[in-house]
Amino acid sequence: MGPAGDGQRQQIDGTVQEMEMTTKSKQRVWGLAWVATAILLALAGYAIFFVAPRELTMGNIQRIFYVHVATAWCGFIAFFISFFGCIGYLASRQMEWDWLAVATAEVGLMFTTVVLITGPVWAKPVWGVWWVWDARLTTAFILEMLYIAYLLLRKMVTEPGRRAMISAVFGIFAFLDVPLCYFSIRWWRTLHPAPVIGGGPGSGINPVMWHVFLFGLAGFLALTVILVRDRYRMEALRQKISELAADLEEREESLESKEVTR
Amino acid sequence: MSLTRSTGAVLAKELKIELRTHDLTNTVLFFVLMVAGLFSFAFSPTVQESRRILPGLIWLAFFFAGTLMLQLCFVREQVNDTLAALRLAPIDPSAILFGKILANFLFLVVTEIVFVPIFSVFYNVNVWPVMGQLLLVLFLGTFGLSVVGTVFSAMTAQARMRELLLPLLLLPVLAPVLIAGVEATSELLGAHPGIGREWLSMLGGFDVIYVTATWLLSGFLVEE
Amino acid sequence: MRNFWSILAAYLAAWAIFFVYSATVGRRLARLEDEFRRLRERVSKD
Amino acid sequence: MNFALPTSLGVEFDRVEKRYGGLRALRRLSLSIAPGEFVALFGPNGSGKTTLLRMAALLVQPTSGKVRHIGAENLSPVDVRRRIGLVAHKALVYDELSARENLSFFAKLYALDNAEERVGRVLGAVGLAHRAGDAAGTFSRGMRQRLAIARALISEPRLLLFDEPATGLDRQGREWLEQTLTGLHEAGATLIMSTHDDSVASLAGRSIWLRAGRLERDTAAADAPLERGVRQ
Repeated sequence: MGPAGDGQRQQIDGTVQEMEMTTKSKQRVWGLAWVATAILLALAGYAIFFVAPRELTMGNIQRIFYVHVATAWCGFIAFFISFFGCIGYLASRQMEWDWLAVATAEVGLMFTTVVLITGPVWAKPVWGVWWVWDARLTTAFILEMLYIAYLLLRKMVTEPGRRAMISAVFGIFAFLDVPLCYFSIRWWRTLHPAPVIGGGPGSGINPVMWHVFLFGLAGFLALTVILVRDRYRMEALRQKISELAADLEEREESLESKEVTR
Repeated sequence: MSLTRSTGAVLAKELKIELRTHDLTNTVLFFVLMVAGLFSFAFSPTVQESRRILPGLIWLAFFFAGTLMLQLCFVREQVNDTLAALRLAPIDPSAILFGKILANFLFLVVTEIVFVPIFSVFYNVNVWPVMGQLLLVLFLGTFGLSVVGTVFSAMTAQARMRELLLPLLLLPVLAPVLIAGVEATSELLGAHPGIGREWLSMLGGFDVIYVTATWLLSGFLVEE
Repeated sequence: MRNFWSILAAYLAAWAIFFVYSATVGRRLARLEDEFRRLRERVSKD
Repeated sequence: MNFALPTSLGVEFDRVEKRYGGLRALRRLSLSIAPGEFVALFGPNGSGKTTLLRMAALLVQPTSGKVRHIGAENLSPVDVRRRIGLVAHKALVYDELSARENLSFFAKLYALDNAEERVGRVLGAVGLAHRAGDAAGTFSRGMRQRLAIARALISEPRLLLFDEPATGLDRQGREWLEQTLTGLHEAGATLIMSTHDDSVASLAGRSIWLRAGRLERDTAAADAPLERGVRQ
């Protein structure tokens, strides 16, 4: 291999060493973050059952609210970030934005699934039915469909640059749909309880409930952050692996051609 | 060259090809006719039931017919790589999309004008008194379908399993159009025909939002 | 406790989803790290 | 035919890289082609010739690096496009439309004045005047290639990119192609052409070999036939 090849190789070795040094300490930090989040979530579970008071009209079933609402918020925040990831990719064409968009979309989808499962379990004893096509439920359902479609689309396009671009466009189209969906269904029919937090006069909850809710929310937000980080790292590794594989292949090719010329 | 003129050129080209082959319109006409018949066999609804289910049936029939048709829209350009020829031309890339959107819209509109009376006959629902308003609602919804459908057709043209992918992407995004369209149609075919302002504005709003998004993102959509 | 089983089911489902998803992400990540390390060794060995 | 107005367009690739996933079609390739040059591109399949040509035509964006058009410093991107013509692998014409309709449609997209007359002239120049009204789908391989070249020439481009222009042409067609290429070159247009056809390639003033997305060799025309004999 010529001098250009050696230079390239040094560059690779340099980045490899650099990465090795940072990954060790970084891994430790993120390991700790995992443990802390797990403890936080366990404590939140305890607080929900044993600290929060019983709701007067709904009874214990109201305890689902803490998970249901907090995960809905996390899911929505994740999708919102994914929307910005899509815009960021189209504006800059930096793969990092695409990684952020897919990481948040997948984590958001996971949270929305939890919302869609806890919702009906709450609805059954309170409304008497598992499911109604109400504004929030339907919007959540369509959100789930939109982001499943987003992930399916990503599976069907193999070339990373093209995949990033197509899925960014779809991500933007999908997110624009959410307010339209919400309002169309709200005019159509609504049954879901009005927001307790930040609603009109007469709304508001017991301060203990509020604190338990915030505590739980903190746990879920922490979970969102570390899951997104891990999922993002997966995408980053995938690119590094394909680059390394391409380098290796190239090196083998040039070795072969050297032997041929000899 | 101005956006309107280049859009017009692309539209004229689409129409000329369609008039020569009739591929898209024939497929859609046949599909909608089959749905109209089969649905009647499957449920044999009474007149009252018809009045209730007809709005949903009309919209679903045109939605699926549109999805079927839109799949061909960009695949056609791949046969001789003509999309590259369009992209080489010194025109705004949104002209390529807008030309195709308008063409698809026209094909679907023609189908609707033909089929609304046929549905009316098959299901014994008198649509004549509200025909104008009904077509207005249908056109607004169809335009939204054409915009999003054409864009997604451009996106998926090079994907694996694009035939399965397009409906999966399209139908959830079109949910607001379906709800607003069906509701507005139900009101028109109901006992006291009237037209809900909010449904029209929902359909119009959908069209405006997605036309704007298409215009902004068109450069990326036709990229290789 | 009224509705005890509903609440329990909801919570178990939620925590199960969190756990399973985290585990799959962790496993996929570990596999990618492994592959990356293997390739890196091959690159520095050559 | 009097194609190509005085100012011609060159193209410069500056450390251009194009990746398709793990595959690297072009690897930090730098190359400059001056206005008015006639360049032949050689290289085995998959060496990056098509990507290079499509990049020069602004169809493909580089993953990194820059593509600049020499002589286009004061032009808007749309005006740069207006001055580029491409003859690609596929014909870039609509099978359902006739030869004349195809050319008229593209003339309209390029906003050319007296389009009808121009279409007639180009059809005559490529030897398709007698089949002008027939659908392009009914054409033989060689006639399609003639139509593809007509499509590229309709806007009188200053930078012409040919991807294997001789494919599908019979001997007579090749002679015609050689005459056309020489005419365009003499009229001052820049020509870049990938080819496997020796006699067509021998017209070029400069030969460039690509291998695995890299520049392997770049020589003046005099050495070309000898080099080709060794390499291919």
